[in-house]
Amino acid sequence: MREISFAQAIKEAISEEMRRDPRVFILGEDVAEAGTAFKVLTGLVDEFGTDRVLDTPISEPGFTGIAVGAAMTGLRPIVDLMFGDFLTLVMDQMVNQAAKIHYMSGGKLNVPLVLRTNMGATRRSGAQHSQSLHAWMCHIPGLKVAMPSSAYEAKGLLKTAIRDNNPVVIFEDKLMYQEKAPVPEEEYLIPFGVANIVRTGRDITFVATSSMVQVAKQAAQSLMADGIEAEIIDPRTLVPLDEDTIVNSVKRTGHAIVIDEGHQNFGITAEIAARISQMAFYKLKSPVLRLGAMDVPVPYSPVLEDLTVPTAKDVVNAARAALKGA
Amino acid sequence: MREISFAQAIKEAISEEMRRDPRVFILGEDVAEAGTAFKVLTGLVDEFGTDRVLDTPISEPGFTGIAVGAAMTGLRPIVDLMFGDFLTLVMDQMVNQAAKIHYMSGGKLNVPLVLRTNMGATRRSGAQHSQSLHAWMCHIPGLKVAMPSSAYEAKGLLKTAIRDNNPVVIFEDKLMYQEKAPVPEEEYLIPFGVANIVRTGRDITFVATSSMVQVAKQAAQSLMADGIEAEIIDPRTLVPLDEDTIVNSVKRTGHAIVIDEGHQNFGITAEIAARISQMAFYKLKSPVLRLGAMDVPVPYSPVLEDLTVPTAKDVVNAARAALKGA
Amino acid sequence: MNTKRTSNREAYLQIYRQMSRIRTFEDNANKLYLSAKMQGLSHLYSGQEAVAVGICEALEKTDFITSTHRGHGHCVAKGARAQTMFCELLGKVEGYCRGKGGSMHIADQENGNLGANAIVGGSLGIATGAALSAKRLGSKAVTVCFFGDGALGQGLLYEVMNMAALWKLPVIYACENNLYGEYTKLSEMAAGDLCGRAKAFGIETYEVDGQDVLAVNELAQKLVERARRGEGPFFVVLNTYRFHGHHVGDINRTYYRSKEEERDWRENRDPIKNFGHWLIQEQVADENELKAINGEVLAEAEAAVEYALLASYPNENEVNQHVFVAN
Amino acid sequence: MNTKRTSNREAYLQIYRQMSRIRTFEDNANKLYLSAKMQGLSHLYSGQEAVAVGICEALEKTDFITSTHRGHGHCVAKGARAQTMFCELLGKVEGYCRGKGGSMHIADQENGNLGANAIVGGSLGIATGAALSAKRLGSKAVTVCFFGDGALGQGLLYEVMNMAALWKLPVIYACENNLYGEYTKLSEMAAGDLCGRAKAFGIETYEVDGQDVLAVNELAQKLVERARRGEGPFFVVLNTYRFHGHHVGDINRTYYRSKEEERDWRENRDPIKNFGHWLIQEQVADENELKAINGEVLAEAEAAVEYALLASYPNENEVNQHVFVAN
Ligand SMILES: Cc1ncc(C[n+]2csc(CCOP(=O)(O)OP(=O)(O)O)c2C)c(N)n1
Ligand SMILES: Cc1ncc(C[n+]2csc(CCOP(=O)(O)OP(=O)(O)O)c2C)c(N)n1
Ligand SMILES: [Mg+2]
Ligand SMILES: [Mg+2]
Repeated sequence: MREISFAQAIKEAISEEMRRDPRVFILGEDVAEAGTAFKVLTGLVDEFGTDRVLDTPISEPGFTGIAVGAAMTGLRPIVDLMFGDFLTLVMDQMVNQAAKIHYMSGGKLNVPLVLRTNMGATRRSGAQHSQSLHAWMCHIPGLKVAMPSSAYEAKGLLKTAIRDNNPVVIFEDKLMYQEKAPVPEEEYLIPFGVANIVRTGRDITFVATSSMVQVAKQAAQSLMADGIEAEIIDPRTLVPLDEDTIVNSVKRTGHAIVIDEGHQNFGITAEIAARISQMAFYKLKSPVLRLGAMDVPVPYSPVLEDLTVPTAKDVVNAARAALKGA
Repeated sequence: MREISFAQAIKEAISEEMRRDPRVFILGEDVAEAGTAFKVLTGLVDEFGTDRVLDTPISEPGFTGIAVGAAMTGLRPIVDLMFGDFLTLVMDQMVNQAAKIHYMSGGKLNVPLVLRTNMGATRRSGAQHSQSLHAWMCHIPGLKVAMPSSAYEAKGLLKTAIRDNNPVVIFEDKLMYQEKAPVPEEEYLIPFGVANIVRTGRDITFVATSSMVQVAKQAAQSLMADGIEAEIIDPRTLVPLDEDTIVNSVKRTGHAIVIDEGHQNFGITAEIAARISQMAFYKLKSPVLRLGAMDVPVPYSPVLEDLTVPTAKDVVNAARAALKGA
Repeated sequence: MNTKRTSNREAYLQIYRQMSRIRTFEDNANKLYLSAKMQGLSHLYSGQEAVAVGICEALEKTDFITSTHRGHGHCVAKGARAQTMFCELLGKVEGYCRGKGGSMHIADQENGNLGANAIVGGSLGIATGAALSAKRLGSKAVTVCFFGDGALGQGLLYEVMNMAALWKLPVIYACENNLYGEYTKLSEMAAGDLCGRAKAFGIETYEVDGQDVLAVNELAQKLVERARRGEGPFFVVLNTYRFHGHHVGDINRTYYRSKEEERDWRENRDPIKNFGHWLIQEQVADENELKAINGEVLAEAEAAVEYALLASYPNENEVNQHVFVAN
Repeated sequence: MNTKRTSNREAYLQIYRQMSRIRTFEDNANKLYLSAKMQGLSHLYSGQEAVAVGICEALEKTDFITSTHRGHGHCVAKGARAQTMFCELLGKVEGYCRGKGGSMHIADQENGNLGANAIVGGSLGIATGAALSAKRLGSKAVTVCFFGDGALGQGLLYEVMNMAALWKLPVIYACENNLYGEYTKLSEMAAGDLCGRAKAFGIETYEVDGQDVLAVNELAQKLVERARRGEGPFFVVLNTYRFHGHHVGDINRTYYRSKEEERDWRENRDPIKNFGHWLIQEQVADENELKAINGEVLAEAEAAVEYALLASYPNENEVNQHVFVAN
């Protein structure tokens, strides 16, 4: 199968959906001629023009609010939020408006909106350009949250998000944009709420999101030396969450580690670990372990920044601890 | 001991600290002559004047940002955010600025700021005036989070918050403002990170925050009929979190229920349940159960709104289930 | 002159009736609150009727409005039924939002009301986005964004006005200046010049007496028509006054505004009373016709309240419906 | 005339030296990036030196500034040492923020620099708050808030300008208009009139050639002095240009701005070159003196780079220090 980059996959998803549905358009800072700051959409404006690939001023609350209104009245906007750290600026539009309008209107109004943004540290971008804030969005009823872990997921999940009639937030790991993966030529969609069993194994379950799926894979690889077979599950969407697939795996393996790049405290590893601990209680042979980003603002200095994100080594050590505990 | 209301306790805390330290001041909408929308600060302006009890325009991001700058340069602001739902508007100032400045400056700059806001539903205020969004703040390194459960805690925690050299967010349950409780005349402070064992019991541990402490108490009361003795722990601050007191209690009782008024999914019950499940793993006799607010925008209709918040009955049923499970 | 009057007779009486509907709706809402039959917050529109009616009578059903926490008047003016509104205020399933929205979130999509909003300035983005849709879809719909003077404090306003101006969107920003935001005077909340805040973005601005329904309507007709032609956006300051407190519970107000000031506005600047006098003086209608209209309106409102009080609440299973729409 | 020149000789040469320091700092930062010795994002200030220096030379050490993602120039101009700055850019423990902040977060509290900010407009509130402190504490300190034309898109600006005007705060909003926000022309980002956006709040506004360091300095001296007397706030648009790309990685720029435009600014509107010519023409200094200054500055910068490259990184245990300050 052909291989394309995560960035290309995103551009393909958007191009295909924009061809399919004239109501779909994208707006944000430097999305048109510049093709976004990460050059993800280079050339998109040439096909669709500046009416549908709309450069905005540096006004995140404003253009997100405009997108909400456009979504309520017949368009299907994709909001491009350059850095996930800027979610701080659009929370009112996403949380008090977009997430609640369908419910508050008793089902009369819809907000078919996709917010594309990113996450991920170790890019030496400092504390305000390195956060992974998906836990916030997961906490809000009315928002769906997708976390693609490769070019394949990125394309399939984004296409599904664009066709969804609800507000969806999709987090792209900015360090994966150039990573290539096999992506079929033929059209496909990835349904929300269906986890992907990345790797099967009998001994321990790794639940990993986004770039942490790669980390989990490396860990599983090295654990084979100890004869440990890890099962890796990528939830792909956190809202809705495929609890059954996760819990059933842990019921088989009896051990679980949850790995995510958001801060560990009060982050999404807590929710997943709590659900596993409750639903697989009588099958668990060791405590569910959590590996999130260190609970510090992301430091600039490379030697410090690299310490803040879970590594394959951390996962291996956690797995050994869990299995020794058994 | 004399009894005063939650609102009076807050006003006393602020008055005492403003007398003690001329750098302390409060700003927000209608804090001066109006004494806040909830009439919590009635009369404060008469003692301290409009320089230190500062009415602002309806500009939450602006006055919170101004407070951050004031805190960096010698003042000690208390930001009055009228509804917790408006946190959506101040996230950048609190998260990208206040929470990170000390760390990003390598320890050179401090932000001694208190953000006072509220939480709590069943006031028939609709989806945008009823949220309990403390989980967001707990997720951010650099912010401390306090959750007073009575007038006594409100005064002691707020005084500690005002003296703290870090940004602190304190969530007041708006339905408790008129509730009275014994509060000593003498000055006292409540240290952060020290949970309060509200009630001792051998059979099951309830970890409850804010108004849910009352709910837990009612539940414990009715469970006595079944000869069940519940222990109730009020963490009082979620950041820092007194994990030891919680875990040690569960190690004794073997059963735990975590109760909070924030949305259950990806909320603070997840973090506390995950920690208990991990740290008390070998002593747990039943799965840790979680009771958070229903994962729906808060509906206006009274008959629906009352269904969204955990009740004593829910806690009783959960406790019976947990103990039957044993 | 007089010919015009008579030719417009229907329009004038419709304007009068709509203003009367709003006043009567609010009087009844207030009664419901004071008699503890209605819970929660209600922000009454009484006194500002000429703004909502003067503007909405210049709009088509297919045009959009966005509203505020003080939204009953906009909702009535855009064509909503009192009965369905009272059902919403009482949390009944027959309400515009099945009782799930309440006073601060009434939306009436059929009539183009995209909803009240409990976030001050919360609908500024929505209104501007609706205008973007109209332009992109070529629907010719115009959107009017109602907001209070207090919303001038929200930075969002300046962000969206800038984009509306850059993109020439068919939106009219209608700032209802009733002199107060909650319990604070506008002068303590807003520096400088209100219209200047829109002029800076190259937006054409107007100021009008919000108690003079004909002046408001005349301006609205002109601007709506021009916005339809693609000459928008526009910004209008409408000077008005709320007769009641900030919300139904705001009874003692003397610490922020004087009884004399309130009396002056109620007695001399009541938009309904004054328009009534004008109709009679211009011989468009006589005392009795107006009395009749008010009578009909009152009967309609009381029937609506009665119906709403007896109407049923949503089923408990609705509590987790409408979180997401099915695809 | 000439007497003034000579009497101000020291001040002029200091201005020249400071501008030269910034240019040289940025040239070396660029080298570090291109030679892969420095990671992350760096936004170079070259071309805008007259703005930072013209303003900061009018400030006392005890006055405050807030800075932006393009902050090296402000930092140098407010008195920072190149060595400590390079240490920060390279993530070394001797950096102004112990390597934890980086290029976009350098703060130099001793000299009143409250910090660069990676959020566009992120320091608007901070600067206004510093001005509130100065007023409340009676310190007489003035705060200058530097921000780019792109930050005009952030609603926060309008919120804080309103409060600064209401409360008469000693703050100067210095808008560096370099014609672009990232890869987009200001004309596509901003409708209407820039100064009007502050005038609307009753704020006195000025526009000045940001390439003419003496014009900037003269205006700055006047406004700083008036702000100190409590006559603030003020708003200034400084027209300038960035010589490099948006950040060090922005190499191919022709799709958003032409080579001709860049050449014109570099050749005809270089603030350092032009000020040098003026110094010579006015006989304040001769060619060789300026050469000497540039030589000293270069030596200083190269020594600083060398030192920073060899300096040590923070210990790993610093990673979770400074999350909270001890009470
Ligand atoms: C963002 C936000 N801040 C504060 C409030 C609380 N609040 C509700 S109405 C109001 C006053 C609004 O004044 P204005 O916009 O003039 O409308 P009016 O009530 O005068 O009609 C305030 C501060 C809110 N609902 N939303
Ligand atoms: C809130 C926010 N939005 C977007 C960005 C990404 N970004 C960084 S610099 C920049 C352009 C800023 O332009 P301007 O303010 O004119 O400063 P200049 O780069 O021209 O000096 C943008 C959009 C950001 N850092 N913060
Ligand atoms: Mg008002
Ligand atoms: Mg610029």
